[in-house]
Amino acid sequence: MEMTPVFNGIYETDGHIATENLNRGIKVYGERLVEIKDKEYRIWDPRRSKLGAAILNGLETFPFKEDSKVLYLGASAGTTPSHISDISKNGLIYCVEFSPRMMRDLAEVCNQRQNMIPILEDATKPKNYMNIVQKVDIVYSDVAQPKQSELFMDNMRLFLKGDGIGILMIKARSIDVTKSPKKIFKEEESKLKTAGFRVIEKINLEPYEKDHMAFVCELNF
Amino acid sequence: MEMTPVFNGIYETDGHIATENLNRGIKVYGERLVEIKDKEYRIWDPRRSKLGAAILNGLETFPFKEDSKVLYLGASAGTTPSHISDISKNGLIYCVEFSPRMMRDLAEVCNQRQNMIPILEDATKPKNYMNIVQKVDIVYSDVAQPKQSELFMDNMRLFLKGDGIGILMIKARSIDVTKSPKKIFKEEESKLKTAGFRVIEKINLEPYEKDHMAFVCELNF
Amino acid sequence: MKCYLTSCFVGFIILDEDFNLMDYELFPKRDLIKRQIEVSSGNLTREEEAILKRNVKNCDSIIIETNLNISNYNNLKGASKFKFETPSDGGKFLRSNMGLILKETGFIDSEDDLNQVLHSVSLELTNYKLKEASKARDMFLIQAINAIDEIDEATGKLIERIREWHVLNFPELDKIKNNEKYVKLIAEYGDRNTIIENELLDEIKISIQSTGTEMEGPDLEVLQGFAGSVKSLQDTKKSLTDYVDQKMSEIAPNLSNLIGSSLGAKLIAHIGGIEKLALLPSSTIQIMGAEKALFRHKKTGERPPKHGLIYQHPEIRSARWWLKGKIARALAAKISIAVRKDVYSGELDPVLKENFEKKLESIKKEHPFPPRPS
Amino acid sequence: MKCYLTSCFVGFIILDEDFNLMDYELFPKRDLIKRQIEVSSGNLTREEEAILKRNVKNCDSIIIETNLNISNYNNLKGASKFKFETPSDGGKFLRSNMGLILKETGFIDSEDDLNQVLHSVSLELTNYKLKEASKARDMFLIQAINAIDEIDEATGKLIERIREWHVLNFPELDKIKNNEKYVKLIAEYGDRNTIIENELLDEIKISIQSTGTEMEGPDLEVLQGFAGSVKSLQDTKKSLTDYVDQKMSEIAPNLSNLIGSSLGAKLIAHIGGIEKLALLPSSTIQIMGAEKALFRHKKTGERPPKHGLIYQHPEIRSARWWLKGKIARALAAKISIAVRKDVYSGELDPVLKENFEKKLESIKKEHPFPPRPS
Repeated sequence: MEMTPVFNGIYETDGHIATENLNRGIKVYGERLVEIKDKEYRIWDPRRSKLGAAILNGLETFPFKEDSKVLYLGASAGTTPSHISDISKNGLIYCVEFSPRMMRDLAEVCNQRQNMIPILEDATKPKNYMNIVQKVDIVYSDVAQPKQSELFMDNMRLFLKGDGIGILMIKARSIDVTKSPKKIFKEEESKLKTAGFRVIEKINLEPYEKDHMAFVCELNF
Repeated sequence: MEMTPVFNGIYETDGHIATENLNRGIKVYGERLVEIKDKEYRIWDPRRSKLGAAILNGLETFPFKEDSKVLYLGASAGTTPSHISDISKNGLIYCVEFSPRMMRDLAEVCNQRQNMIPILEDATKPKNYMNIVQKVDIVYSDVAQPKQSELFMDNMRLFLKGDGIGILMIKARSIDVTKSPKKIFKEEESKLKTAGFRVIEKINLEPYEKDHMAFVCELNF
Repeated sequence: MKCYLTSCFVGFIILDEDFNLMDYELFPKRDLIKRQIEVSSGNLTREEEAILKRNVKNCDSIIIETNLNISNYNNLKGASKFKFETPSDGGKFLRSNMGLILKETGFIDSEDDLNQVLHSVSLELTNYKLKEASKARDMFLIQAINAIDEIDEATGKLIERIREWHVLNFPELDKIKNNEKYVKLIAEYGDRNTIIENELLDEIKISIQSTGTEMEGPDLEVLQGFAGSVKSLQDTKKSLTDYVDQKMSEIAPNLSNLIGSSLGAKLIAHIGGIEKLALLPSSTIQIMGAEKALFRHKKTGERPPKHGLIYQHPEIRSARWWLKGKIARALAAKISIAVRKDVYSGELDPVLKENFEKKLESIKKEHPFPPRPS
Repeated sequence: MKCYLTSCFVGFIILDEDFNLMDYELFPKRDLIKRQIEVSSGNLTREEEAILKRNVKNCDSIIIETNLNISNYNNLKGASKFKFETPSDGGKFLRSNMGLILKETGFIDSEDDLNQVLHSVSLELTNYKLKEASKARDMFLIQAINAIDEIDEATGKLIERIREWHVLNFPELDKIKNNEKYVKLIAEYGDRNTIIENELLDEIKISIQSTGTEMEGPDLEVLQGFAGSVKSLQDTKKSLTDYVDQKMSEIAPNLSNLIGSSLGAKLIAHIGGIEKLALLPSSTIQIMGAEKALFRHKKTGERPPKHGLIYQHPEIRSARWWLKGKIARALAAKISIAVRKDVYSGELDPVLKENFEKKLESIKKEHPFPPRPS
C-alpha cells in the first residue's frame, strides 16, 4: 500500500484520501488510521466530511497550505477541521460553532490540536469574534441555515484577506424545502456574484450528500 | 276612509293593507289600528312582514281562508302570524320558533289569540312536533338559515295536505353571502322542482326587503 | 293482521289496516305536559308500553311511528312483530283526522274543542320550556363568570412561571408589567433578538446587548409554545367577558346598567340564578359574599359586615370610610329593584341608575365629615 | 490628527493614521477571560475608558471600532471627537498584523507565540462559556419540570369547570374520565349532536336523545373556545414532557435510566442544578423533598423521614411497608452514583441500573416478612 500526494498535505491510496495525523495514535471521529513508512495517516471519510466529498468529486482549487489561516464556520464536532488541521499544521483554524452540544466535542479536539481555536459563537454575528480572529487566507462555511450565503459573505468581508479564497457548502433543503435545489443553487450563486464575489468552481457533492453544492469563490476586484 | 277587500280577509285603504283585528284594541308589534264602520283594522307593515310585502308586490295566490290550518315556520315574535290569525280566525296557526328570546314575545301573542299555537322547537326537526301538528292547508316558512329550502320541504312532506300550498320566503344572504342572489334563487327553485314541488308564483320583495324572494308552490302529482 | 301504533299529544292510538280506531291509551290529563317532556327526552312512556303489551298478541305486525331511538323497543315482548315507519300511513291518518279520533277516544266531547285543547296544552308546554331555557341561560352565565375567575387565577400562576423562565434569556423584558403584552411578545416572537427586531420596546429602552443567556432551538420552542397556550387562555377570557356582557344585557339589562355586567353576573352566580336573586331582601344582597363575616357576627358578636361582593363596585370601594356602609345599603336597595325589573318586565329603565346617582350625591352631601366618636 | 481605537483579546490598541502603534492598554493577564466576557456582555471596560481618556487630547478625532452600543461612549470626556466605524481600517490593520502588534506591546515575546496564546485563551473562554451554557441548560430543565406541574394543576381545575359547564348540555359525556379525550371532544366538536355524529362513543352507549339542555350559537362557541385553549395547554404539557426527556438524556443519561427523566428532573429542580445534586451525600438525596418532616424530626424527635421525592419511584411506592426505607436507601445510593457519572463522564452506564435491580432482589429476598415488633 502506498500514499500518493493529491494536493499539498492530501494523499490518496486505494481510492481513499487521507491526511497525515498531526496527533499520532488519536482518532477524531472514528476514522481509520493507517501507518505507512513510519507515518500515520487518517482516512478521510467523504460521507462525514463535505470537503472530503468535494475533493473526491474533483475539486481543483485547494487553497489550504501548511501555514494557512482558516476561518471555519459551522465546525460541528470537528471532523473536517481536524483534517484541515493535519494539512495546515503550522497554520491556524478558527473553529466557529454555536451549539454547546457540538462544542463540547469540538473543544476536546481543539484541546489536542494546537492549531485549532474553538469559538463558541453565532456565525451570523461575526463582530462578536472580531477581537480574536485575524485576517485569514480561507473562509470555509458549512452552516445549515436559510441565510447561509449571507453569513458566509459577511464573514468574508470582515476576515478574508484580499487574495483569500472562500469555500461555501450549500445545503439546498436548509434554504427552502419547497424549491428545487437547482433553482436554489442558481439563486445563491447570483447572490454571491451580486455581492462582488467571483465563483471559481462548483462541485456537486452527490453521491455523498444529496442536494449539496460546494462553491469556491474569491473577491472580485 | 274606506276599506276595500283585496283577498279574503285582507283590506286595502289609501295604499295600505290591513286585517280585521281579532283582538280588539290590542296591538301586536306597534302597528297602527284604524276603526272604520264599527270594525277595527290593523295596518299591515310590509317592512315588518314579508307576507305583507309579497301582497303589496302583487301576490296572486292567496290560500288563507277563514278556517285554514297553517304551519308557520320561523314565527319570530308573531308579527306575520298575527295577521294570518286575523284572516284565518276560525283556523289554526301552528307557530314554530326555536329561539327562546323570540318565543317569549310570541307566547304572549298566542296567549291572546286562541287560534295561534306556540311550538318552541327546531324547524329542521319536524318529527319533534309531529305529535301536536295536524295536516295543514298551508306551510309557510321564513327561517333565515342555509338549509331553508330543505327544512321547508321536509315540513311540507310531513304536514301538507295533498291539495295544500307552500309559501317559502328565501333570504339569499342566509344561504350564501358569496353568491349572487339571482343564482341562489335559481338553485333553490330547482331544488323544489327536483323534490316534486311545482312553483306557482315567485315574488321579489324589493323594495321592502333586499335579496328576498317569495316562492309559492304546491305538490306536483 | 297488521296495525298502526301512532301517537299525538294526548297519548297513543292503535289503528287497524283500514284506519279504524282499535285501541288507545291516553296520558292522564294532569300529566299531559310531563308526558310530552318525557317523550321528547327520548323515553318510552308507560302508556306506550301498556298499549303495545295489550295489542301485540292480536296483531301479526305493528307499524310503529315514533321519534324515539328504536333500541327502546328491543326488549319489549313481541318485539319481532314491530316495524318502524315514520311517518306511517296510520300517523298520516291521525294527523288528518285528529279531531274525529280524539272525539272517538273521548278525550274531547266535540271536534270543535280540539283547537282550544291544542292551544292550552301548547301554551303550557311552551311556558315550561321557556322556564327551563331561562334556567339554562342563567346556568351558562354562571359557568362563564366562574370560568373567568378561574382562568384569571390559572394564567396568573402560569405567567409567573413564564416570566421566571424567559428572564434567563431576556431579563430586561420583565420590566413590561402588562401580562397580556408580555405573553404576546413571547408567544409571537420568542427570543430577545426577534422581540427587539419586531417591536420598538420604548418601555424598556434596551440595548441590543442583553445580559441574558442565548436561547434557541428546542429551548425556545417549548417556552414559546407554552406562552402561546397561555395567550390562548387570555383570549378565551376576553371572549368569555364579551359573552357575559351579552348574556347580561339579555337577562339583566337593569342590573348590568346599574353595576356593570361582571359584578351583576357575580351576584347571580353567587346565589345560583337571577330569579333567586330577585327574591332576596336588599339587606341580604348587601352582604352577599360576606357570609363568613356574617356568621362570625352572629356567633361571636363581632361587628356585622357592611358589604360583600358589592364592595367591588367602584363607588363603594373608593368611598370614604364613613360612607361605605351607607352607599352599600343604597346600592343594594337599587340592585334589588333592578333585578326585579329584569325578571318581571325585562325592559331597561335608565331612571334606576339616575336615582342611584342622585342618592349617592345626597349621601355625600349629607355626610361630608366622619362621625364623631361616640 | 485622527487615530484609530481598536481592540483584540489582549486589550485596546491605538494606531495613528499610518497605523503606527501609538498607545495600548492591555487587560491584566489574570483577568483576560473575565474581560472578554465583560466586553461580550456589552460593557465598557476600565481599560477602554482609560486609553480613551489618555489619548483624547492628542487626537482631533478617534475612529472607534467596537461591538458595543454607541450610547456607552456618550458620557465620556471628548465624546464629540469620537467616530464609529466597524470594521475600521485600523481594525483591519490590527487583524492583518496581530502577531507583530502584540509583540510591539510586549504581550508576546515573539510572533510565533501568538498561536499558542490564542489557543489557550480561546479554550479557556470556551470552557467558561460551556459551563455557563450547561448551567443555563439546567435552568431550562428546571423551569420545564416546574411548568409541567403547574400546567397539570391549572388544567385540572379548568377541566373541572368545563365538565361542570358541558354537563348541562351533555351529562352522559361526563362518563369519559380521561381528561384529554374529554377536552378534545368538546374542543373539536362542541355540542352533543356533533360529538355523537363524529365519534362512536362506545364508552357511554348513548342514545341520540340526551337529557341535557340544547346548547348552540354563542353559548356553544365560548365553551368550545375555552376547551380549545385548555387543549392547547395539554398539548404544551406533552411537548414539555418530551423536552424534559430530551434534556435529561443529554444532561443526565444515567439518572434518567435509573429513575426516569421526570423524577430525575424533579431532583435536579429541587436542589437547583445537577452539579449541586452531584455534591450531595446519598442520605440527603434519600430525603430530599421531605425537609419539613426532617425539621420536625430534629425539633421534636418525631421519627425521621424515610424518603422524600424518591417516594415517587414505583419500586418504593409499591413496596411493602417494611421494605420502603431499605429500598429508598439503596436507590438513593445508586442515584448518587448515577448523578456523579453524569456530571463527570456523561456516558450512559447500564450496569448501574442492573446493580440496583439486583440489590432490590436481594432486599426482597432477605426480608420476606415484616420485622417483629421490638
